[in-house]
Order: sequence, then C-alpha cells, then structure tokens
Amino acid sequence: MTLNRQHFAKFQSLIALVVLCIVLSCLSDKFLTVDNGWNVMRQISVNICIAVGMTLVVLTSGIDLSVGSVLALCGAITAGLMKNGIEVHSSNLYIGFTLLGAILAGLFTGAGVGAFNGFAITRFKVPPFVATLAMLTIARGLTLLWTQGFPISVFGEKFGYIGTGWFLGIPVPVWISAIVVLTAVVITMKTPLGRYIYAIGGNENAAKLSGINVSKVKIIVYSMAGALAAVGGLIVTSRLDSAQPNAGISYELDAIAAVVIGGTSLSGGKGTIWGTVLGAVIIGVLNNGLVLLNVSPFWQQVVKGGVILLAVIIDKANSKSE
Amino acid sequence: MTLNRQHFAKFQSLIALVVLCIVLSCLSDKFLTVDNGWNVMRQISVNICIAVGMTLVVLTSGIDLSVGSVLALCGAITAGLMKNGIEVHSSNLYIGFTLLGAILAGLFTGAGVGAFNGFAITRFKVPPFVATLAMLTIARGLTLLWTQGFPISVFGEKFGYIGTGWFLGIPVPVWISAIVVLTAVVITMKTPLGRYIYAIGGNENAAKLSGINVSKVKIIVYSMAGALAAVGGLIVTSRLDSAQPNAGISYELDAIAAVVIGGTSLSGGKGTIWGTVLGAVIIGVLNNGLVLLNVSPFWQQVVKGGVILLAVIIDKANSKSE
Amino acid sequence: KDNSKSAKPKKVAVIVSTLNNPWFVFLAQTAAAQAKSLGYETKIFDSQNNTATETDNFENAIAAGYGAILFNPTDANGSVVNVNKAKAAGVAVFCMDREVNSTTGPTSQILSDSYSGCVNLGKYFVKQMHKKGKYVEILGIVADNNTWNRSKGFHSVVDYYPGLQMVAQQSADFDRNKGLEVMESILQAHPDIDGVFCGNDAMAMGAYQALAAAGKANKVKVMGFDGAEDAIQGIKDGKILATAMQFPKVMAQTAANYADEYFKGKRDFPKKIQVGVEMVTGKNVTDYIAYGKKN
Amino acid sequence: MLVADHITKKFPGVIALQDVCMELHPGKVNAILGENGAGKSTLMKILSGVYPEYEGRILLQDTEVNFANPREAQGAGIGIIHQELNLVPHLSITENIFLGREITNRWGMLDGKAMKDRTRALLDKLKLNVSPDTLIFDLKVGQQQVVEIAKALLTDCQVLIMDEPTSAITESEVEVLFGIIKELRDENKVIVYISHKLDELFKIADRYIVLRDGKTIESGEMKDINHDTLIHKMVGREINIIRNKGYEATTEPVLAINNINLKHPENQKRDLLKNVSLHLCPGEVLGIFGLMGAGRTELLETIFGLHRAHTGSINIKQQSTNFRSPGEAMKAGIALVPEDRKKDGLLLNLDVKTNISITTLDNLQSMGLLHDGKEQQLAKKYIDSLKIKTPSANQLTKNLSGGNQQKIVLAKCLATQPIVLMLDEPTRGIDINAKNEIYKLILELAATGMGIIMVSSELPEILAISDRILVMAEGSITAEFKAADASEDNILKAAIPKNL
Ligand SMILES: Nc1ncnc2c1ncn2[C@@H]1O[C@H](COP(=O)(O)OP(=O)(O)OP(=O)(O)O)[C@@H](O)[C@H]1O
Ligand SMILES: Nc1ncnc2c1ncn2[C@@H]1O[C@H](COP(=O)(O)OP(=O)(O)OP(=O)(O)O)[C@@H](O)[C@H]1O
Ligand SMILES: [Mg+2]
Ligand SMILES: [Mg+2]
Repeated sequence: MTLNRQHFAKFQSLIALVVLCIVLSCLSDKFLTVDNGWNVMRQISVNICIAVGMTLVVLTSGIDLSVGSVLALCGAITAGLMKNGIEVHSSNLYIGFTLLGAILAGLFTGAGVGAFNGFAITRFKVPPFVATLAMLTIARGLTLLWTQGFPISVFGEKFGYIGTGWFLGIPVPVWISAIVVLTAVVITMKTPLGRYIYAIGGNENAAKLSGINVSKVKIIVYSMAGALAAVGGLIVTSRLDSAQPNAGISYELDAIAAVVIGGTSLSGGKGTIWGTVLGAVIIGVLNNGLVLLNVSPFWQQVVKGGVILLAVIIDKANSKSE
Repeated sequence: MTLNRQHFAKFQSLIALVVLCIVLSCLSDKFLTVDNGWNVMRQISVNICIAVGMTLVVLTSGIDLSVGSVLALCGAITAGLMKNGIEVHSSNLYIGFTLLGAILAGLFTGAGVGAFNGFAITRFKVPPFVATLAMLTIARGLTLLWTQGFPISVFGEKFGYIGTGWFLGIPVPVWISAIVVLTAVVITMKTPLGRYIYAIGGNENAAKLSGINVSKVKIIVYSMAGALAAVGGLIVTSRLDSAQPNAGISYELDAIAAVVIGGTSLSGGKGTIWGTVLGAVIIGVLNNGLVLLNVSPFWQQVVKGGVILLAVIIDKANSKSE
Repeated sequence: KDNSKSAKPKKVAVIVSTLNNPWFVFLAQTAAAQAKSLGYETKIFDSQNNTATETDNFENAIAAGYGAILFNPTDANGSVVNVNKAKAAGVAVFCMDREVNSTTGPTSQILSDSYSGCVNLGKYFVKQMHKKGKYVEILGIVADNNTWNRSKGFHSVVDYYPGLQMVAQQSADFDRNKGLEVMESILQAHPDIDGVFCGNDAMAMGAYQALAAAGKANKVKVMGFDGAEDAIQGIKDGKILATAMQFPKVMAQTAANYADEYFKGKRDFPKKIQVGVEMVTGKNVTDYIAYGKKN
Repeated sequence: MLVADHITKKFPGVIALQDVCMELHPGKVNAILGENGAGKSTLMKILSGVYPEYEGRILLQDTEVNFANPREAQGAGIGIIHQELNLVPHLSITENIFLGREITNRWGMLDGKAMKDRTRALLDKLKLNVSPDTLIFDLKVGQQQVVEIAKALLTDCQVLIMDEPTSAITESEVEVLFGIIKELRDENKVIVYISHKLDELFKIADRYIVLRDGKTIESGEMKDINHDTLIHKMVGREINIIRNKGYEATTEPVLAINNINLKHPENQKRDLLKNVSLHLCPGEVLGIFGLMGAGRTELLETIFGLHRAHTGSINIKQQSTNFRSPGEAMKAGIALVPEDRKKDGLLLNLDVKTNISITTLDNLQSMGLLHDGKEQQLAKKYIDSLKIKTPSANQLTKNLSGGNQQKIVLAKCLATQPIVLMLDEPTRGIDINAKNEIYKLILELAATGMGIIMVSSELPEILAISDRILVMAEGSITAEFKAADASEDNILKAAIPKNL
C-alpha cells in the first residue's frame, strides 16, 4: 500500500464520479447546490460506515453479507433498551438504560455478532460467504423476535441528534462517517494490523509463515465490520426516531458495490478505503440524481445497474494494475 | 473429476441431510409421507435449476447474483408474449406467439442476459460479483418496465402443465429438474467443456497456457446459468399461472447456499453437481420441516440460518480435502 | 359436533403476504390469536411478498393437515391457483384484506378496499389543497400491485383537477428511511411543494421528518395510508394531515370466527364482505387507535 | 529453424529484453544461460505466445510468425515447460496432462481410459510411480515438475522449450529426463534448455547462448568453452565459488530435537517423520540431504511450529519448547525460508519493502503507528546487503525474477534476527552468481554465531558449505557425516529408500 498506489486507486474511481457529476449538473441546476451536497453526504453516511467495514473484510479476501441484518438488529436493540430497558417478569427484575448505555449495548452487539462470524470462519473453516449468509438470516430473525415485528419509536431530542443534528455547520452523521473513514485509513495505512490485513488477503500462507496470527486478525476485522454496521444502525434509527424491523435489507449489496466500484479486488489484498468512499459517493450521487431528475422508478433500476457497470469498466480501463 | 471424488462430496452433505431427516421424522409424523416427499421435490425444483447453473459458474470461480431477476424477467417475457404477443402501435404491427414460441423467447432472453454477463466479465474484466450485481438491478428494472409493475395472468391448461402437471406419477417440475441435473452431470464429468470449467476455476493461468479459450468457456457458462434461471422462471410462472414482477427476489442466495452446502468451493475448481442437488434438498427439507413443526416464522429464520451454518460445519469436519 | 368428534383440535393456518411490515404482522397475529382463543391450533406462514413462496406455504399447510386457512394473498391473480389447490384438498380459505380474483375458490373474502379508501383520501386531499398547488406522490414497492391500487384510487380523483400538479412520483419501497431520503432529494428539486401523498404511513412519517428537517413541515400537507400507531399519533400532533384506517383487527377476527363456524358445519358464507376503510383526520382522530377504533 | 530477430520487450519499469538475436538449431540442445533477471523466461514466453506484444520478429522455418496466444504456438509445434509450475491443483495428473487436448470418443464424450493409459505410459517413461488419478494437490513440488515435463512430452512438437525443468527434481529424475532429451534431439527436434546448473549443461547441451541484462552476449558450441569462461560471460566478471573452511562445533547446541514423530495429516498410517533427532550448534552449518519426499520439508516445518500433532521434544538453548504457531517459533529466534517462495514466502502483489518488513512490524512502530522512515531503512539495508536487483523498494515483488524473489524471502527472515536459520532448498532456481552470494551470506551468518540448517537436493552445494551433513530417507535420518568424510556416493547411498 504505497501512497502512489493509493492515490492511483482514488484517481480511477474519481473519473467515474466526475463524469457522473458533470452529466447530472448539466441535466439539473438543482444538483450542484450546497444543500444538496449535504443531503447526499448525509444519505451516504450510513453506507460509508458499512462499506468501510466491508472493505476491511474484503481486503482479507472475505465478505460480510450480514451487515444489513446486523444494522437492523443493533438499531432495534439500542432502541428497545432505551425505551423499555430489560424486564424479566419471572424475577420481576428491571434494568433501565441510559442513552449511552443503550448505544454501547448496540455497538457491542454488532461487534459480538461480527466476532461470531469471524470465529465460525476461522475456527470451523466455514467460507465467509456462507457464514455471513447464515448470519444474515439469523440476525434478521433475532431482530423480528426482539421487536415482535413492530417498529420501536420515540426516544426524544438527545438521541435524535446523532442522525439529524448539526455540528459546526456539518451534519452529525457526516462527522461520524468522516471519523470512521479517517480511523480506517490510519489503520490500513499506518498500523501493523492494517499491514496484516493486506498480507492475509495477498497470500494467507505467506502471512501465516511470517508469524502473523491470521485467525486473530480475521476475527478482529469481522468484529469491526459488525461494529460499523451497528454505527450505521444507530444513525438510521436516530434519523427516523424509530427502529424499523425491516431496516437495512440488501444494504450489503450497496456496501459491496461501493467497495468494488472503489477498485478493491474481491480476491483480497488490493484496495483502499479512499476508493470505497468514492464508490459510496458515486452510488449516493446516482440515487440522488435519479430522484432529482424524477426518473421513473422502473427506469431508475436499469440506469443504476448500468452506471455501476460503467463505473467499473471505466475503472478497469484506467487501471494499470492489471 | 474422478468418480471417487464425486461420491465423496456427495457423502459429506449426505450426512447433514440424513441427520436432518431423522430429526424431522422424529418430530413430525407428517414429514415422512409420499405426498410430502413430492411437495418438497416440487418446491426445490426451481432452486435446483438455478443452483445447477450457479454451480457451473462457481466452478469457474465466478458467481451469478442476477439469477433471481433473470428468472422474473424471463417468466414475465414468456407470459407477456403468450398473452399479448408484440404490438407496435406506430406501424400497427402485431406478432402473436405460440406457447412454444413464447417459451423459447423466454429461454433465449435468459441465455442472452447470461451471455451479456459473461461478455462484461471476460471482455471488460469486470469482477463477476459486480457484473452480475449490476445485472440483478438491470434485469429487475426491465421486468418492471415490461410488466409495468403488474402481474401478467391466465394462460390456461397447456402452459400450466409445466408447473403443476404430473407425468408417469411424477410432477413435471421434478422431471425438468431431473433432466437439468443429469445433463449438467454429464457435461461436468464427461465432456471437455466440463473439464475446462474445472481447470479455469482451479488455475486460470494454467488453463490459458494449456490453450483453452477461457473467455469462450466463461461466456458459455454464464449463458447456461441465465438459461437455467429462465427455466426456473417458466416453472414458477406456470405454477402460479401468473408472472409476478417481484418473483425470484433473493433466489440467488438460496442457490448459492445450495451450492456451498453441497461442498463446492466458492474459490472455484472444486465441487460437484450432485453436491449441489443435496444442498438444495437440505434447504428444501428444512423449509418444509420448519413449517410442519409449527415453528414461528421469526424463529424459522434463526433456525434456518443456524442449520445452514451447521450443515457446512459438519461438511467441513468430514472433508478431507482441506 | 366436529370438534368433539376428533380428539386433536382442528388446525387453522394463517398465511400472510409478508411480515416485513407491521400492518401485516398485526393482521396475522390478531387472526392467529382469535383462532387460538376459539380453541384451534394455529400457525402463521410468511409468504415474504413472493407468490411462489405462498404456493409452498399452501402445499406445506395442506400436507400438515390444516383444516382452514386465514389468507392474506400476495397477488389477486397469482394466488388463485393456491386457493383452488386448497379447495381441492378440502381446506376452507378465508381471504383477509386483499382480494383474489375467484368467486369459487375462497369460502369467503373479508376485504378492505384500498382503492376506495384512497378515493376518499384523494377527495380530502383536493379539498385541503383548495384544488391547486404542487404535490409529490411517494409509491410503495413498485412490483407490488397494492401500491398501484392505492395510487390509482388517489389519482382517480385528483387527476380531474388541473390545478393540482404532480411534480414528482418516486418509490420508497414502503420503507421509512427510503421515504425520508427520497423526500430530502425531492425537496432539492421542488422546494415549493404543497402536499405529499404516500403509499403507506411509514413512508409518510419519513417524508414528514424530511420536511421537518427542511423547516417546511407546517407548509406541506402529508397523507399516509394504513392507520399505523405513528401516523395516528402524527395526526394528533398535527404532523400528518390524514391517513386511511383499515381495520385489520376486524378483518382478522371475522375471518377467524368464520373458520370456527365453518368447522361447526356452517357453509353459506357471504362471498365478499367489504370492511369499510375510514379516513382519519385531525377532526376524528380521537376515535381511533393504532389499526382500529377505540371501543 | 527458430530465429529470434532483434526482440525487445519492455515491462513497466524494466526493459526485460533489448534487441536480442539468436538462432536455435534443430537436432541440438540449445542451452540458454544468464543470471536471474537476464530475460531468459521472458524470451521463452515470447517464443511460446504468452506475450504477444514485443518488438522484433520471430522466424519459424524462415517464415515470420506472431503468436497471439499459447494455443497458436502449440499449433505451430512449439511446446514449453514453464519455469513456474502451471498445473491445476484439484485435477488429477491425467486431467492436467491432457488439459486442452482431451481425447474424446465419437459422441464427443471424454475417453477417460485412453487418456489414463497414455498418462501411465508417460509416467513410466519418466519413472514417476504414482497413480495417474492422483491430484496434483497431493504431489510435492518435485513430482509436480515431472508432471509438467510429461505434459510437454505428450504432443510431439518441433520445438521443445524447457525453462529450468530440473529446479525441483533430484539427480535420478534428471538422468531420466536427459535420456528423453537425447532421444528427441536424435529425432532432429529443436531443444531449448534453460538451467542454472552448469554441470547439467555441460552434460546435455550442444550449443550455448548467453544473455546478460536482457542482451545477447555470445553464442557458440558447448565443447569450445569451459566452466569458468561461461560463468565469466554470464556474470561479466570473475567470481570464485565459496567453500566452507570447515569448523568444529564446540559450544552447547542452540537447537536440539529428540525422537520427533509425525503422522500424515490425513492418513494416520503414513509416517512423515520417524524418530528424528538432531542437534545444531551456534555457528554451525548443518546440511540435510534427501531425495524428493524424504521428509525434509516436514522436519523443518515441524520445528517451525506448523505441525502441532508431532511427538518428541524440541529444545532451544536447553529450554524445551512446544510452539503452537510460527509466530511463537519466530519469537524464540527461529526463522524458516520455505521451499516454495511463491506459495509460502512472498506477498507477490505487494512491494519489496512490505515483504521485507512484514515479519518485524512491531519493531517499526512508534506509538502504534508504523514509522515509514525506519521501514525504508530496513528495506534499503537488505536490498543493499543482499544485492536485490529491483528498480526500487516499491516495486511489486511479482515483477522480480526468481533469484531476487528468493533474496527477499531471505531478507524477511533475517529481519527477525534469528538464532537459528532454516533454509529449505534456498538456491532452487537461482543463478550461479546469486547462489554464490547466498553461500557467502550463509557462511557470514554462521560466522556471527547463527545456527543454520540447509535442506538441499543439490549435492555439490551441500558438500560445499555444510560443516555436518545429515541424510534423510522416508522420514528418518539414515546417515550423518562430517564435511570431511562426506562424499557424493556415500551420501547418495544413504539417501536411497531401503524398500525400493
Ligand atoms: N510481468 C512482469 N512485469 C514486470 N517486469 C517483469 C515481468 N516479468 C519479468 N520482469 C522483469 O524482466 C526481467 C527478466 O525476467 P525473467 O523472468 O525473464 O528473468 P530470468 O532470466 O528468467 O530470471 P530467472 O533465471 O530468475 O528465471 C527481470 O528484470 C524481471 O524483473
Ligand atoms: N500436504 C501434504 N499432502 C500430502 N502429502 C504430503 C503433504 N506434505 C508432505 N507430503 C508427503 O510427505 C512426504 C515428505 O514430504 P517433504 O516435502 O517433507 O519431502 P522433502 O524431502 O521436502 O521433498 P522435497 O524435496 O519435495 O521438498 C512426501 O512423501 C510428501 O509427498
Ligand atoms: Mg526465468
Ligand atoms: Mg521439501
């Protein structure tokens, strides 16, 4: 991960993005406005959080399909604890939760689920695709059980700040995603852990023989992915002031799309966080643009798929790394 | 693919299946009945068709996420043509379609979409995951455009036979899936094409250096996957006597689950059709069993995920190939 | 009577189009609860908005020996085969909320007419907008025919008023978050809208939150559909202009009771009952609670 | 017959070939010599259609050809054994040998029996007695290389290129191969033979062509030239082969293992190691010789903590240890240079710097963050001291030639400052000069008091630099010699498995 390579990966997806923006701002004068800018940023913040976690996983040549369900589960748990705490009727025990307590509980759930994924993958050699596919179903089921299928609503101002507040003229979710991104960049570029992630993705055998504790690194990475999904869950729940049991369905696909458009190779070992961020921006801009132009919902899907394909093709065309 | 290896893969997932069946027949007297047997078989026939195509793709170390949407698209096209034919109002031209014509049109659409996937993957080096992810969206969009979001219904007895008829005491869908399976087995075990599929998945570079036309093989494989998705589309449409615009959503996941439970490695080059069939049966039996046991729908998802995970773990535990 | 004859209690299946939407969860659970209270073993099947899955559910239910099915179809036409299959197997089917296009198949259909409900909403909308202004429609899942019934009902009225101009029609998949995001984007293109019609309450709440965040909450009139808890509360608080209250509870309980009578031997059921869809506005909101009337 | 005319090939950052001219004569074995990175493989890949883009012309029987892909080259009768093994791991030997040229019956179905028979014949010819149904995955590097040879021999081609075909196989198989080469030569085929083992070349080659830094230096008849001048032409300067001056182990052993036993991971009836005991003193170079499959790699891997299932004891500095992972072994001061550098040694898609530093990142960080300067220093230190030929520390390792890749693996092991260094076939596929440098290095390291175990299938090098020599056969140690009393034939005797 020398810097030049990183800038390069950026550069590639930038082309796609720039092209897209030019086209859109020609088609709609509403597109290139400050407000709309914040809009897009706020809307992609969730996908960015998830996609960053996904990038780490993919760099180890893994994949995490469970993020969408985990997002829903953690959102619901935080909401539930905040609203009702824990009641055990039998031994009529009641535990109330502070805002912070509930939030932490949510995050830990996410990390825990992630760790479980990592454990299944490393200890039992279950292919990541399957382990997390199973978790996708399990976590969704748990969400429905926890919520009984009904949304959990109304937690008041304080919690709402996470999703809707502004700080120094910038929406809070944007701050959150920015922090997530910067941390991830530092980890991948500047820490041994980051190195190990790339090494494992590049050649797991060699990594092992270089004395790297592969299992440990993988479990950490999947836990991070889970925790970041939980962060996404917090933002969504707080924005809606309500935890929806069906939140986050198929978010994993958006995240993976962002990762791949960002030039990260699904076979692992190659890619950057910056690339993923740009991938997420491309998707966000696209969604926003299609609505601004009031494209028919039918056509939207066709266009969206087409653009994703195109973005990657441009990307490949410019990529010297092949 | 020497036979012993094939039997072996079978053997692994068989364990999981047998365990499952024993458990279920202990828990419910309704489970081990002839009727229920046909039920399960009929229900999995669609997934089997898709999963067989998926197996071929995965063996080349690719993946096809678009099958669900392709299924919907092809079903809708067959239905639409059967019902309305093609009308071009401008040059008031009208083309009617016979039953067979409409069916063929559907199948060709499927193969065509698949070929497009293969083309994007080989010619533009788009990662299969992305190319087919994009196609997932595009094909869904096209389905909506073609149906305008409304189901297309009522084609009468003849067509219904495909999905609901019986032949020699066996449901027609079961016949279809059986034929699909056997053909695929012959291709993978007995033809050069099959050999190339395994070779490409095992070591693409070596395959190239051995003079195999990798791009051609891949395009063929993705076309097959598309065509088989179309077959699934026919069965579904005919069973319902109606083409649903939202048919097949997330079928790709079931198919992939079947493939992996069946012991095919997602990194390609290793696996068998028989394995996949057993994977599909396991999933089918599971869905059926959970219902017979009257498990609450929320719990069902948890259990289902858990069992899939377990199946693969058992499988790994018995697998000598690692 | 039948009941006493067989040792085992008769079994009643509840097959519902989806459990990803609280309204249907409520419908299914009420039906199941009612049937249970009448002494039947019950089970809920989730068709996940997929008619093929619904077919599987029917086959499994029949195989598992259920005597009656309280049925919420995924599709008016696609579900017909399933109903007929059940009938052929001697299993009575009682449709709830959504209709199947078959007079012979279902023993009885207890329906709430989304279309006419939206016609009323449309009329009220026109009145509130004083026949003029720009408005936005937010659709549900575009592959779901319920989405279109509602949209059509609404437009069957509104489209007669040239003064009312639909500046954007977008889908938010019946999802609250999508409703919020879509609305945010639309507001960029059309800051000057006066009304929003949403295919369900979740999207209405999302749209409202977008408007509130943009400080337009009090200028723009938001309408939903379903009568969900949040929406009722929203109308009380003056956030939402109106919603259409269907009565899942009534439908579910009627269906369950019919099934009970069916087992007890009754056969002549009304082919169709329309459970009226009532419009909830600021005026009458106090008479309502989530998914039903106060009583 | 086959003529390369002013061929130039550029890669990003490197000019691999610079108008190279050469003529390959039929009925002769044409040896191509050159250091690592001289451009030998690149040239062969061009001749065999792997690289369609290049400047210059290729003439086959006086007509210009330009192969778009390997298939066309095959069609034109050019067969090649690539330097890197190109086999499909999970296909059987038969399936690999016939890949792309399957025999089919009249219904277009595969004729398994016919193919299996042909394969068995080939394997017998090459004296490799394993079932044709064996998966490549279960073969050792050496056995795989024999399969590669068989694959090239299947179709009778006019030109047969062999790029280091003997890098992984031992004397006995080499003899077999040479027999076959002679036959082909007598059938008037063009044989191109690339190897770093000069003595082999003097045995088999008729003509030589020397490449240096991508340029043709000279070509001529093998009989008109001697060992040293040839080396001189390759390297461009005199070098004198290092010899170990001999050394008596006096101090306490730094590594001592007793009665190590190891069963085959999948089949418990097979022993990979049978009560192996050995000791190693600081500053000692212990050579371990054995034929393919003797169990040497398993031995090193076991010491390195890769096979936890073993019995017996491993003591380091008199402390008994039981490593559960390579990481622990490395902390204890043990380093392993693995046998297969591409598979187990390198992160091919990452750059040189990253590869070297990966083993010691903990020492390269300040406040949890990696210190770029320190890392660069480390890389530079080893690039210089091991004379790694690379444009920069940021070059991707996959673009380096075999020899330089091997040096990188060595570097990353040395970076951990081990007290015991284990090398498995450290000079496989490495040119005479690089080899020499590595010998020198090994002896220098020994001189600093590092204990060194070197596994090798090349007798000369074992004899050249070991203080003590262990011979393994079938998983157990069959003989031990002082460097002084060791000779080629008493070592070989000990190496031949008894039940054969
Ligand atoms: N794919 C590639 N991309 C960039 N540079 C390459 C590539 N392949 C080879 N090179 C460079 O071209 C030069 C010649 O490489 P080549 O493999 O032909 O050397 P060689 O003579 O075969 O060495 P060895 O004896 O170690 O096999 C080397 O400097 C190598 O770094
Ligand atoms: N993973 C494995 N699967 C199957 N057989 C194996 C495996 N590893 C080693 N073997 C077998 O164990 C025996 C010892 O192999 P090992 O590589 O240690 O021998 P070696 O002396 O290192 O030979 P080489 O010169 O090929 O390295 C050989 O017969 C080999 O075939
Ligand atoms: Mg070479
Ligand atoms: Mg070895």
